[in-house]
Amino acid sequence: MTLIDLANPTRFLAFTARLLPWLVAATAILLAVGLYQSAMAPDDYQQGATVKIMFIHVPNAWLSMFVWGVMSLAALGTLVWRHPLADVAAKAAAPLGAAFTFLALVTGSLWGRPMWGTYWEWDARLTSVLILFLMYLGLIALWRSVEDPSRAARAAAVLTLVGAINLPIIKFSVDWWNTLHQPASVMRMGGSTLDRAFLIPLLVMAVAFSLLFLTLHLAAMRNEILRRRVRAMQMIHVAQAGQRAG
Amino acid sequence: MSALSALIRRDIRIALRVGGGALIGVFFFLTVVVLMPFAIGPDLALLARLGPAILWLGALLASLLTLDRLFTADHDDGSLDLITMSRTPLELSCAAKALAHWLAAGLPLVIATPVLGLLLNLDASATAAIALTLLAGTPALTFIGMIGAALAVTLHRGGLLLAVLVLPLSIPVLIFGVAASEAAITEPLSFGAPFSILCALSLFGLIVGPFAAAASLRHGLD
Amino acid sequence: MSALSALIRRDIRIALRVGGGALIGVFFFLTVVVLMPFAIGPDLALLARLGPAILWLGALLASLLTLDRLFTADHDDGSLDLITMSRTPLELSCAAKALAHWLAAGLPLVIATPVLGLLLNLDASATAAIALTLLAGTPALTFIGMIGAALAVTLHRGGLLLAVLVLPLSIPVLIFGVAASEAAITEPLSFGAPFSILCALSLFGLIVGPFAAAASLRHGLD
Amino acid sequence: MSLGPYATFIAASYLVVLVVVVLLIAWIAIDYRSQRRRLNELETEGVTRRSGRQTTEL
Amino acid sequence: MRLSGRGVRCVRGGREVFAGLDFEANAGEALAVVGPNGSGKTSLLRLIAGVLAPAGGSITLERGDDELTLPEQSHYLGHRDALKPALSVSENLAFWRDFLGGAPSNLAESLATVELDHAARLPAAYLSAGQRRRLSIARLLTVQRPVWLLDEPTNALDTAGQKLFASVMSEHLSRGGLIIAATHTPLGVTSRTLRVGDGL
Amino acid sequence: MRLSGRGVRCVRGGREVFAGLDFEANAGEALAVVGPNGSGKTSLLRLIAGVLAPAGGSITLERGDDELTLPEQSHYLGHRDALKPALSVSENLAFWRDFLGGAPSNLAESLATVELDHAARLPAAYLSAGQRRRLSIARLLTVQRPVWLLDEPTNALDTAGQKLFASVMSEHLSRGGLIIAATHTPLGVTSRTLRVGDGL
Ligand code: HEM
Ligand SMILES: Nc1ncnc2c1ncn2[C@@H]1O[C@H](COP(=O)(O)OP(=O)(O)OP(=O)(O)O)[C@@H](O)[C@H]1O
Ligand SMILES: Nc1ncnc2c1ncn2[C@@H]1O[C@H](COP(=O)(O)OP(=O)(O)OP(=O)(O)O)[C@@H](O)[C@H]1O
Ligand SMILES: [Mg+2]
Ligand SMILES: [Mg+2]
Repeated sequence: MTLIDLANPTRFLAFTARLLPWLVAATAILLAVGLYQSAMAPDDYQQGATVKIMFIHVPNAWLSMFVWGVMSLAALGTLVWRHPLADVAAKAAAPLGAAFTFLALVTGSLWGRPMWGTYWEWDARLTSVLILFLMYLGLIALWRSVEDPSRAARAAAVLTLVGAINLPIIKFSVDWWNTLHQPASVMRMGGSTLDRAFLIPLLVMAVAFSLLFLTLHLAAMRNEILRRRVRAMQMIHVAQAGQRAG
Repeated sequence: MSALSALIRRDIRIALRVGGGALIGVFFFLTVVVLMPFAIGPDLALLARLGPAILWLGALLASLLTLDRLFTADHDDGSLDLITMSRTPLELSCAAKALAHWLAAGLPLVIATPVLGLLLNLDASATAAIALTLLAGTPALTFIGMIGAALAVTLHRGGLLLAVLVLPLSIPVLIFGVAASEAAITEPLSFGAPFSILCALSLFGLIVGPFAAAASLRHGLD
Repeated sequence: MSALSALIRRDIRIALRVGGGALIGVFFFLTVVVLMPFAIGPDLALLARLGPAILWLGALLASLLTLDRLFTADHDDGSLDLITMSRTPLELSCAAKALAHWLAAGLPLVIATPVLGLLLNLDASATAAIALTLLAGTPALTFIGMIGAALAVTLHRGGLLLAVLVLPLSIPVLIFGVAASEAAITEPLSFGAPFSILCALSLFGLIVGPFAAAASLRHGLD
Repeated sequence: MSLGPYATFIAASYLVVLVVVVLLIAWIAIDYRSQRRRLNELETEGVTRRSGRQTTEL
Repeated sequence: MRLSGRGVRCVRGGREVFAGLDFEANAGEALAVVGPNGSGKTSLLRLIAGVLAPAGGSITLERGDDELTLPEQSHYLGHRDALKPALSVSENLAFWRDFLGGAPSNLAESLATVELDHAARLPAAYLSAGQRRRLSIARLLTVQRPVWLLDEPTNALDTAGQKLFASVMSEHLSRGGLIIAATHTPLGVTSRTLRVGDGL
Repeated sequence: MRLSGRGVRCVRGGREVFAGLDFEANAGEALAVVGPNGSGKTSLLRLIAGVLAPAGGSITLERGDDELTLPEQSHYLGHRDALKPALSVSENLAFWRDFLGGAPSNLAESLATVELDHAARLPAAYLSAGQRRRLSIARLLTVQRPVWLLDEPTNALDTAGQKLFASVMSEHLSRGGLIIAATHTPLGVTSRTLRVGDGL
């Protein structure tokens, strides 16, 4: 099966129907392994047991940015190839991205309290993640507030791409901001190179969460395709009623 | 009565549907607050001190941004003609529209204040005080702003001066709102005085606003 | 060329005649600045230190306030259809409209800055520096905000949603604007770096804004 | 496995992640059910999707 | 019931549009206001509707409801159709019914009369020009008002729609209603003609 | 010059309005698009004008100016008249002349043709419905475009105005222009008829 074939929604539905069970199984196994390993991981000599938060915080933080990347690719698909499946991919990804960003924020805060003594700091990275979260919410609001999905898709695509250009700028400018006002003081942990004892559980969890995203994304895309079919059929229903009346 | 409730329900429904009204107002509020540290710097003590002003400015802006089309939208599509002709007194219709606007755009701001207070490092009592002053003061913003919104209908033939004359009326609200919130934080005993002035301003707006708006609408149609 | 200048002249003329634009923006700017001393208290040194931040925040919010009808007004009366159909590339028309908006609403803010600097107890050189950064930075705000204004047409809804969508994008401008102004006051030698980044951001906005706006308008008409 | 003095924070963060992930899964599953149900309803009402559409259409 | 104007004078934007205009219409009668573009037909209707104030003369309704003013007893159908694009067709109509105080139940019926029942759940933004006009007409049917002020009511209506509207009007007249309509085309019901702006 | 459409399909708001529509019009010909309300006349004009994208089929202009797209060679006259109330009549017209690239001098002339010369300095907000329509028509005269896309152009025009517009149209046709007009009333010039929406 080629990529072109997959672009056909019906084939996409059939293909993902076969793929999803395997994905679910793989995700579940990897998550179980990751959780076990992180439970078994030793305490850090500086952070003690709180280092365990890292195993969920970092994958979520990575995913929060990765999902925006996925949406940007989909946005290109929408604008350049005008492909409805790209719209679907972008729309399905937005709530997932928002959820991962939310988790990065919450787990980070919960980690920050024991480490820094405060839940929230107007620090560079934290603030840029908060802005990312706001942008996800704005994007979801945009998707929800337009009736016609293909119109919404194009508007959202423009915004996603503009936002994607902006993300590195935020990150980069935020360094300037920080050096001007206060010296960088965060995101340190027992040395910059991670010990293998932490690295391996972290990587396993990262892969597990990525698989989780992939699974949820494909499932959400299927839902979205079905939703559009329902919508199209309702429209036809309305038209047929009109025909009978007129 | 049922006419007014129909009007309120319609306006709220439009607000919620068009651009997500309430939620978006809150987003906007949130974004303004998030912007502050970027301008001021991540100095938590300073942020806490500026907190009331930031929250009040955000609230003012969030209400202003949507208020200017309160009547012009209805004028442009002809609804206002029918509203004027109807059996409901125009003053009541104006008040109903303002109330709907406050419910859809002002109240959510009050409700969102606690979350924003957290971000600005305000303690619980300060946050509560600010929320209280916003609850008492945002109706004044809406009802005074309504006069400007009504003038905007009259003025589409020029003469923006009047609209600008109305804006200054909202400054006292802002000043007493901030003053009351700060009093609540620094010297709780003197909270009462500015707060009661704020309430008085709101009452004043509640009465004057609908009459002034209706008067200017009556003369503004053509 | 003459098509673009006709568009610019028309938009400026409407802004000046119908009003709102320039005056309301400046007025809001003034309100923000006047309010700050109330919030901060009579600490002149602190006021001067926060000066750049306050002025920049005011300018950012004031440009937002008037931007949201940039394209919807033309859409509602059908002008946008004709503009899209014309021989002038839509990107250029968008840029011309944004330029007109900046001339009518952004430039007055820059001109008003010296007066407001006085209120904030800033010395002459600091005021000049802030005015300069505003001059370099407000075009970026307008051109980035334009994207939101264009999305408003697609979405059939104006106001806050766009402000929310676009506000995060303007954060870098705010950061470097304030940084450059503060550098000019405290350590004049390091003014150049943030200032040139600010100019770069404006240039960047100048390019991305019209393209993004035109793209979303093309798909947004119906 | 002892979690030290900050056990609540660790437990809370794992819990939050768990809750959000479960909510996501539940939302997607429920959404799937309801779309399927509405599709079936429409089909039993005799509404058909138009044939001869382009392959890229949904 | 009798609607009459005596020596009505209209000034708009500082210019006199017409002066010394006399007219009258009785219950069951339609009055077609005709005249060239810019002669003041719309202005006259808006004077009667009370949204403009006359610069001279008087407009009175005799034997109507004494508790109510003339505008409160009138329907005005203008160029701008008072529809909110964000609301659905039936929501729009329901709002005007509730706000103007119509009977609660006849919503679907009037939508059916104007042949918009199949579109009841569409947002009004999706309507074509003629469909919008039909929806405005449904408002006249949903709420009872003795006086109808219509400004070029058949604009944008297709031939079937014009016939339909003619029957709606004659039904209204036969129930003792009163119609004043500005128009450039034949109205479709028997009517007297009031000519404005010939002096201009 | 020949404007033709093959198998044009239009989808709006997710609903198919029409499909498989074929039409053609040659230089010097007028095509009247007719059909019931909501059948897609306006949509078709907007497809041709390029402000809507077709969901299928193609619309081409042969033997036109090869450098320019079809929309760039067209005038569109819709329900919304692209006038700014704050600007005067002549300022409005002058703007469109400059923006669309018309010849510099013929402004007063086209205002005189539509009989608006006496109102040239009034703000457009003061115009009556028919006067606004006349001002829109003046735009067609001020800037030369071979293809005219007209959406119920005679709406709101008085009888004299309709005659005047008929002569304007036949003048345009005789110069080799091309007109596509959606209408519910006779167009006033000899035209072929394109019927949309009968299938629905
Ligand atoms: C609300 C608070 C927080 C947020 C929003 C946040 C956000 C992020 C983000 C976005 C990343 C990915 C950065 C990248 O890969 O470039 C990250 C990574 C990380 N965070 Fe946090 N964080 C927060 C709090 C914390 C705290 C309190 C700690 C520990 C004391 C921490 C430790 C780390 C570590 C160790 C990494 C991995 C760094 C690496 O990639 O080498 N974070 N965080
Ligand atoms: N903006 C829109 N979004 C979605 N659907 C629309 C939109 N405008 C019109 N429609 C739908 O498209 C169909 C055709 O509309 P169109 O305006 O082309 O009709 P028309 O033939 O011009 O009708 P009329 O004679 O009333 O002017 C209608 O059924 C209408 O409901
Ligand atoms: N809002 C206004 N302000 C000032 N003058 C106006 C206004 N509206 C219309 N006029 C002027 O009043 C006169 C009458 O306008 P009116 O709209 O009543 O004409 P009409 O008979 O309805 O014309 P039409 O047949 O074009 O609809 C016109 O000369 C017009 O220029
Ligand atoms: Mg008229
Ligand atoms: Mg039409």
